Amino acid sequence: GRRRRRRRRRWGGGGDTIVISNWIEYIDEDKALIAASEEAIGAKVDYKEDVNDNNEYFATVLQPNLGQGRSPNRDGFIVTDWMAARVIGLQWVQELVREAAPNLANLRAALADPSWDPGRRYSVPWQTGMTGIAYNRSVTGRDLTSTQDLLDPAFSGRVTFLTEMRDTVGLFMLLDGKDPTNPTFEDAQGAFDTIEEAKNSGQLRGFTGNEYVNDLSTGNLAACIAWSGDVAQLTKDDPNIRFVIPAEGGMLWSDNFLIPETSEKAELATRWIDFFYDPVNAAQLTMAIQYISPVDGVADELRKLGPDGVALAENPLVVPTDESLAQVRIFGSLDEEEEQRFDERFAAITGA
Amino acid sequence: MEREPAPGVKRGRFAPYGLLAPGVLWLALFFLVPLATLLRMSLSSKANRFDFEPDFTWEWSNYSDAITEFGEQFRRSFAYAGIATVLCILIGYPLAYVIAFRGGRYRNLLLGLVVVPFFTSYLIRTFAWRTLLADEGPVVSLLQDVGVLADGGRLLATSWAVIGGLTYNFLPFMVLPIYVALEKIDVRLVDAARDLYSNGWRAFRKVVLPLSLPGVFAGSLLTFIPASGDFVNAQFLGGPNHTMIGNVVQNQFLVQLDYPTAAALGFILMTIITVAVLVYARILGTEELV
Amino acid sequence: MEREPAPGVKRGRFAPYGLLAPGVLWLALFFLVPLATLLRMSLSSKANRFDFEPDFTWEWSNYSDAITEFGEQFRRSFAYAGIATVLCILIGYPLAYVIAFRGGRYRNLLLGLVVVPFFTSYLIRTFAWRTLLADEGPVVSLLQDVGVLADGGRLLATSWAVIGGLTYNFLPFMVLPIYVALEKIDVRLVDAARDLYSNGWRAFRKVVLPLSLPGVFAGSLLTFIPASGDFVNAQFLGGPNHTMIGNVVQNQFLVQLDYPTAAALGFILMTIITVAVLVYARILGTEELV
Amino acid sequence: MTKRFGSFVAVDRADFAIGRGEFFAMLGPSGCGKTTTLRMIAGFETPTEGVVRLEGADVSRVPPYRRNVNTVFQHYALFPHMSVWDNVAFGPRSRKVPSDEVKRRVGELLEIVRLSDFAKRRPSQLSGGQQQRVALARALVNYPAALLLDEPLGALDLKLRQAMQIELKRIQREVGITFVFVTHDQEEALTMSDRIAVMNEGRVEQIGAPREIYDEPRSVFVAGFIGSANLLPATVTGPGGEVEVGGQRLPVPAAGGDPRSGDHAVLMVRPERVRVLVDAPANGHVGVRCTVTDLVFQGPVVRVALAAPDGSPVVAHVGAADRLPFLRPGDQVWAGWEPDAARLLPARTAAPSVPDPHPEEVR
Amino acid sequence: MTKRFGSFVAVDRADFAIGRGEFFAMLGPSGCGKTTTLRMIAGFETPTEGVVRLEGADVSRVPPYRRNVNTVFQHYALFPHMSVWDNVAFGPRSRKVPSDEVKRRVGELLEIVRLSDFAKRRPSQLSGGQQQRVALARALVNYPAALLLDEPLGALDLKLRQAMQIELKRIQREVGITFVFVTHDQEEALTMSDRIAVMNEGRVEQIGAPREIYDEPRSVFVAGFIGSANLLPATVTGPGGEVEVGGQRLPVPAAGGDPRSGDHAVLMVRPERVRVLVDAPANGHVGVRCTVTDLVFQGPVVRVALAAPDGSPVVAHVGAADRLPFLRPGDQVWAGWEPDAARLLPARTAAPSVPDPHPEEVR
Ligand SMILES: Nc1ncnc2c1ncn2[C@@H]1O[C@H](COP(=O)(O)OP(=O)(O)OP(=O)(O)O)[C@@H](O)[C@H]1O
Ligand SMILES: Nc1ncnc2c1ncn2[C@@H]1O[C@H](COP(=O)(O)OP(=O)(O)OP(=O)(O)O)[C@@H](O)[C@H]1O
Ligand SMILES: [Mg+2]
Ligand SMILES: [Mg+2]
Repeated sequence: GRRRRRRRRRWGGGGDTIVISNWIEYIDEDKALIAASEEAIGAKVDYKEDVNDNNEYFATVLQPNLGQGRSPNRDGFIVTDWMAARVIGLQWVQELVREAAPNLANLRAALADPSWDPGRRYSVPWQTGMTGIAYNRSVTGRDLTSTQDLLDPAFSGRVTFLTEMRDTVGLFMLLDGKDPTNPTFEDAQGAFDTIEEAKNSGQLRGFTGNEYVNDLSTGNLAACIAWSGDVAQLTKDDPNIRFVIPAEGGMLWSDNFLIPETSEKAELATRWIDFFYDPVNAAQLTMAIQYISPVDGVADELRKLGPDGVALAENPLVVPTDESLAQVRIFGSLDEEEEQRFDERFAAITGA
Repeated sequence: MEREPAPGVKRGRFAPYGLLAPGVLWLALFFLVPLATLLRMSLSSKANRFDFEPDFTWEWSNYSDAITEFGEQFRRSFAYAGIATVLCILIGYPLAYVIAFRGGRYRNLLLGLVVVPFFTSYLIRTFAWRTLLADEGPVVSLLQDVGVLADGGRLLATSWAVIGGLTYNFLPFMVLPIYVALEKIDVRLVDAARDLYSNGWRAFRKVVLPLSLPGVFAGSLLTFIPASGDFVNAQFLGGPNHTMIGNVVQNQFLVQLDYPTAAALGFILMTIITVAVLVYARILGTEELV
Repeated sequence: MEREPAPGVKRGRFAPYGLLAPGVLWLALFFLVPLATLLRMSLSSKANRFDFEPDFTWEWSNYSDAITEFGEQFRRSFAYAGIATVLCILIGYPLAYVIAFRGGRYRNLLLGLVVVPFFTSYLIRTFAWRTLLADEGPVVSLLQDVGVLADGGRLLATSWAVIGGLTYNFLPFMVLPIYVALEKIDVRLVDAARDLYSNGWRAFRKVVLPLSLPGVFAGSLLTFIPASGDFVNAQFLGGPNHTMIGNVVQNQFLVQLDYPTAAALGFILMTIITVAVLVYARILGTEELV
Repeated sequence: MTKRFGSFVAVDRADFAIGRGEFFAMLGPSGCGKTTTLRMIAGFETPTEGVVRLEGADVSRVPPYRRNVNTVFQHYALFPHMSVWDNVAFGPRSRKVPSDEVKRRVGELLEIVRLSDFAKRRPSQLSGGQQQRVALARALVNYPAALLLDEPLGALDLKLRQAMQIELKRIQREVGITFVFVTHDQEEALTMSDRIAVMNEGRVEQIGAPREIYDEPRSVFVAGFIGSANLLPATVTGPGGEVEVGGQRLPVPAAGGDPRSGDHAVLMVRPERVRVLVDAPANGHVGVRCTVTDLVFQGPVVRVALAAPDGSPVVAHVGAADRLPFLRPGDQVWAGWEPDAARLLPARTAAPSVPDPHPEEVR
Repeated sequence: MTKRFGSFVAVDRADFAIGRGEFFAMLGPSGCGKTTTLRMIAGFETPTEGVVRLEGADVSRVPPYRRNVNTVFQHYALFPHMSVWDNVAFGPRSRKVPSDEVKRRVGELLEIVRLSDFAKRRPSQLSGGQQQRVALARALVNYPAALLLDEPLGALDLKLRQAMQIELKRIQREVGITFVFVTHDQEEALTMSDRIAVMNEGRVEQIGAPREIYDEPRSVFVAGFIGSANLLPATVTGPGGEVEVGGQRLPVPAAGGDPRSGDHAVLMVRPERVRVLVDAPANGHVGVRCTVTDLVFQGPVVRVALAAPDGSPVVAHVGAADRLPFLRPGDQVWAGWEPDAARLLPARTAAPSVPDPHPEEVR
């Protein structure tokens, strides 16, 4: 969840209402898009910004309710792909009502068929982003190109990785020449060992959420694993802050919209997400939050939105070039046991 | 409690002067510097989301915006923390009282029983409560059986769950200071009150209670302060309609990275609590307090 | 502190019996039920990762596994919490002392100055410390200037940052109970000690300190318990080599969803702290304590 | 009734009745159980054995606040968080006395104990004697049926003590309160009380009117404890009341019991009945030959210390008006007294003037 | 030196010197400032004005622990968390006395105060008198150069008090300690002390040897406060020391000052110098006609209360050995005394026996 400006809460009353959970600051500031979507689907939308963290959302909203067959009082929620994979596996969600959603065809082909939801029966991406390396040029004194550069002893103690296991492990699997799109625990051993060694040698300062941006911009950090959306903003103010997709490859993640199994308004909910797959609306959303849109044709619509739109359309961190898209991988789905082994090994390294 | 120096004693002429040094150091290091940093931050404005060295521009709107935007969470925080503090007093005072005055040689043991559950971590305690309050859990069944709760009623994801969790989690912070205060009371004073026609209740109200007020006050601070800033209980026991200001702060800091707003929230919190504490001190009787 | 009943007083014959009810209720509701739930959970085994209602199978391996796997975090937690508690005593006792004995009519104000910074929320405080300890921050520069810290040295992501954060965050939990205890001490006893050739320091050590031990003990509990279970400070101020058992618990609960292990961790924590507290009580002098 | 603290027997089968409106004093050495006895009467201690009856009813288990009895505590037990005024008003307010009546009574009592000007102070701002007076006022203000006073005037100077004694007597006369009084001031006990109980090591040794206790002590302990007494070891020589003291045969009226010839006994003579004579006692007086050892001026009297031939000390108090021969230590004189000034008491093993706690009492 | 608490003057220009090895008593009504004076000497209070000198050096700002002076506090101030033994051993241990010496001394002192069997108890398990004795032992065990005692024997019974007085005297003789003693027991003050200071409302009224204070009081207050005194309003009629009392002219030795004819004055006669005579006084005695109002038995003496013709009370203490005529209230008698038994004192406005704090002292 990622970007903010002031917002005003408005309360609608009466009629059909659907309840949607999303990450904070993941919509335009004054929620004009929500209002527009309400008009489009002919129902009220109770838009809750109550997702802070996948695990936390799972532990506080999904598991206590869906785990016991009870409604979480949501008609749709948005979580990151691995969590989406988990809830699909747990059969806590229901299929989208594709017939009601013609725009979903605009989904970028690369995202259309993840291993954990073949054919996107249950999920569609809300936004996506890339994981790569960010560095502060004025600290490193050189450009970085590879994940290997994070292990440069010159940056000892001034490097952070992400607490998001799939991002950090995925990058190092790529560095290790392994394929994270079909991960096995054996394949990941090398990556885990490298990460562990970085931690033990003091190379690594810590594992972070997105608070790395602060340290990166103040110079406390030389380099880190980072998300493209964050760095897009930083770069604008300080050209020394740079983001690269490592030569060995980066990761692509997506946040996905899902409908809980208990919802009785699956069709309305599907139509709601469909609204954002209209490239015009998708471009509006991109303008507002500057993440990578999963919708084809957004770049064209952006260019129609004046100089700011043009600038965004030219920004490879917002509208990635084909070759950078070719460099990123989606972390494949893990079965329950594999996931546990990954999580445990990673937790052992992060010290938790 | 006012304890006038004994005839003509100048308190603490005997205090080794060296003892002042930590105090001054503390004031500077722990009080002024962080507070100043925070104040400055709260009046700065960010150029954009990732502007981590916001300019100090006397941005008072940080405050007004925070209040209008999060007024509800503020109200909820203080309501929850206030009720939890009252409940802690209601449960903790009798507990401390029984232990201090009737514990005899089991006092250590009893005090232990109160404190031991809190040796498990905060999160685990909160989770244990979640099990306890679960829809199929013992408490809900009990309340449904006695008819307090409607049949489909639940406790989890209600205000009561949050308040209950806060009460449970902060109880030792209430019990221990009250115990320390009660333990020092000269029982002969209670004898004297009873001799003067006061039944147990009046003797308690007129003698024991006033003399134990410093403990109640300290305990209230130790309970109210962390409770009003707490985010764990609201997150795990409450629903999205029961978030407290701690959750907002957490979000501003960790997710939004909006430090000026977070700092402003902190200052507003501080101001309100300070006022609340002053009012509370006056209710308990300032003069009696120290 | 032992306070024997005055000649022949049976303590608390005057306690209204009704006061016992909350105690019993408390024991049942807050002590036994959650503890039993937790114990059961800690001895259960999960069929698979998403088995949220594990079977109770006397799974003792949960304990042995937890100990072998997280021994380091346990050690670290207790070391950090222990050092922070000692620091809190070293800083907090003089503070409480100065306020109680030299505060005069400014006692309320001074006490306020100690407590007010803690009215901002826990997270904000921790973040304020992060700013304070940043590599380019005032503390690091100062320490580098005086040569305590090497030029490239830093504080953030070291043990010291975590310990410092814990100390800062839990200081009022130490100051307030000690203050409550000190405030009740009869200064005439100090006069007596000074009359008997004790200089300020000896009078303090032999009279004030022993009489204030219940406050120190209560404060130590209130500091050590939450500090040893804390995860916020380690997460934001420490590095990956400074995680504490609270972080492990959080991870087990939120990420691994391994409730049995988390419960076992809680029980181990509880056992170790109980032992530690008993040892501590013995060091302070059990008999003297209550 | 009996009271034990653990295995320590603080009060041992004390058994007495106190009449309504009586002024009853308890005397006894330090630690003999006076305070404990009072506390049992007041209801702060439950007797280990025996019962306490108030106006016929067994109140052993009645809580203090339902006994119409007030106490002035040895340690005052003033409420530190209340002003002097509030301390005194505590009792009446507990009983829901109307507030102007409370005001009147408290004002009156503060007047009596001369603390009207100190009404607003806290107890800790008062001197010791002032605190004691507050304790007194706090008990008296309730006009209770019985008032238990544990050394209520001990911290007051003589004049104020006398004034307070007079006030207490007056209040007793007017209100008819029963007073039970612990004091170390024998003059106080002798002047004020209707009856005196002399306690020793938890036991009541003698109860009686002051004159009776003073003139006709029933034991060496009582004789030695109340007032001063010359206690001369004596051997009974004849059944008619003749004893041998220091080699001399003296007639003596026998005290209770029937001493048999050859019994060891103690002859008691009060110092103020002893005259110091240069010549052998005549006209009905009897006496023993002594050596002067010391002379001490004591205000109204001069205390002459003498030694009998067997070494026992004999003390004579000689009034300033009695023309005393000029004496120096070493002078040989006679200590004489009228025969009815002496009393014969049963001998006891323990020295009465040393109330040493017996080791077997403490474990 | 002067001490004020806020605007309240507790001690007002007290100025005296105490000689080395002296036994110095302070007497005065409750709240007159005795404790405050002692506390200034001990160093717990800094005088608001003036200085305290110990052996010549100004110690006003020297902390108590560096003054070789010990105090027995009026409220004992025993350490509640220590046993009796540890309480007593506190001083020697502070001074790093070797531990077997500590053991010896503490044992000895506990023996002296008769608490050897109570060594392991906590102060709260002792009776009032036992606590006081612990306080005494705790101070004495240090053999200080000066010992300040604030009513150290007030909670003890007469016998034990006398025994303690003897011990104190013995210790003083042996160790040469200077004793400064506050007491309400006049007999104690008169018997034990080398000099006495009589205080009133923060001021020292008279300092002198006991006999001097008793026989030659310099003011009505002192006369009335020490011992009992008959104070008869008198008018000076002649320069040679003749006064008119109750319509009668009596010769009298003038006390200090030079009373002029017509001055109002007070004639003081000690009750024990007053004889109750059925006939007019003869052979050198003088006296006034009185009416008997009351007779009280007081142990060694009978107290005869009389009223002079002008209504002033006259009290006579008649020894048991003095053959007293059988008297009943209402009888007309003579109160007679030898001329040198009376003293003429300057009249004062304030009634001396009522130490009422003046309202203007308290604000
Ligand atoms: N802390 C104080 N604040 C105000 N007044 C005080 C304080 N301490 C003592 N006083 C007043 O000072 C006066 C002298 O007190 P002090 O204790 O010296 O009397 P004292 O002669 O020892 O009396 P007592 O014989 O009753 O013990 C008293 O009137 C008392 O009320
Ligand atoms: N709580 C207690 N525990 C053990 N012994 C006690 C306790 N209270 C009193 N005693 C003992 O009981 C005995 C009687 O005590 P009490 O207080 O009745 O004496 P007292 O006659 O009032 O003496 P004093 O004249 O010294 O005040 C004493 O020897 C005392 O040490
Ligand atoms: Mg007693
Ligand atoms: Mg005094």
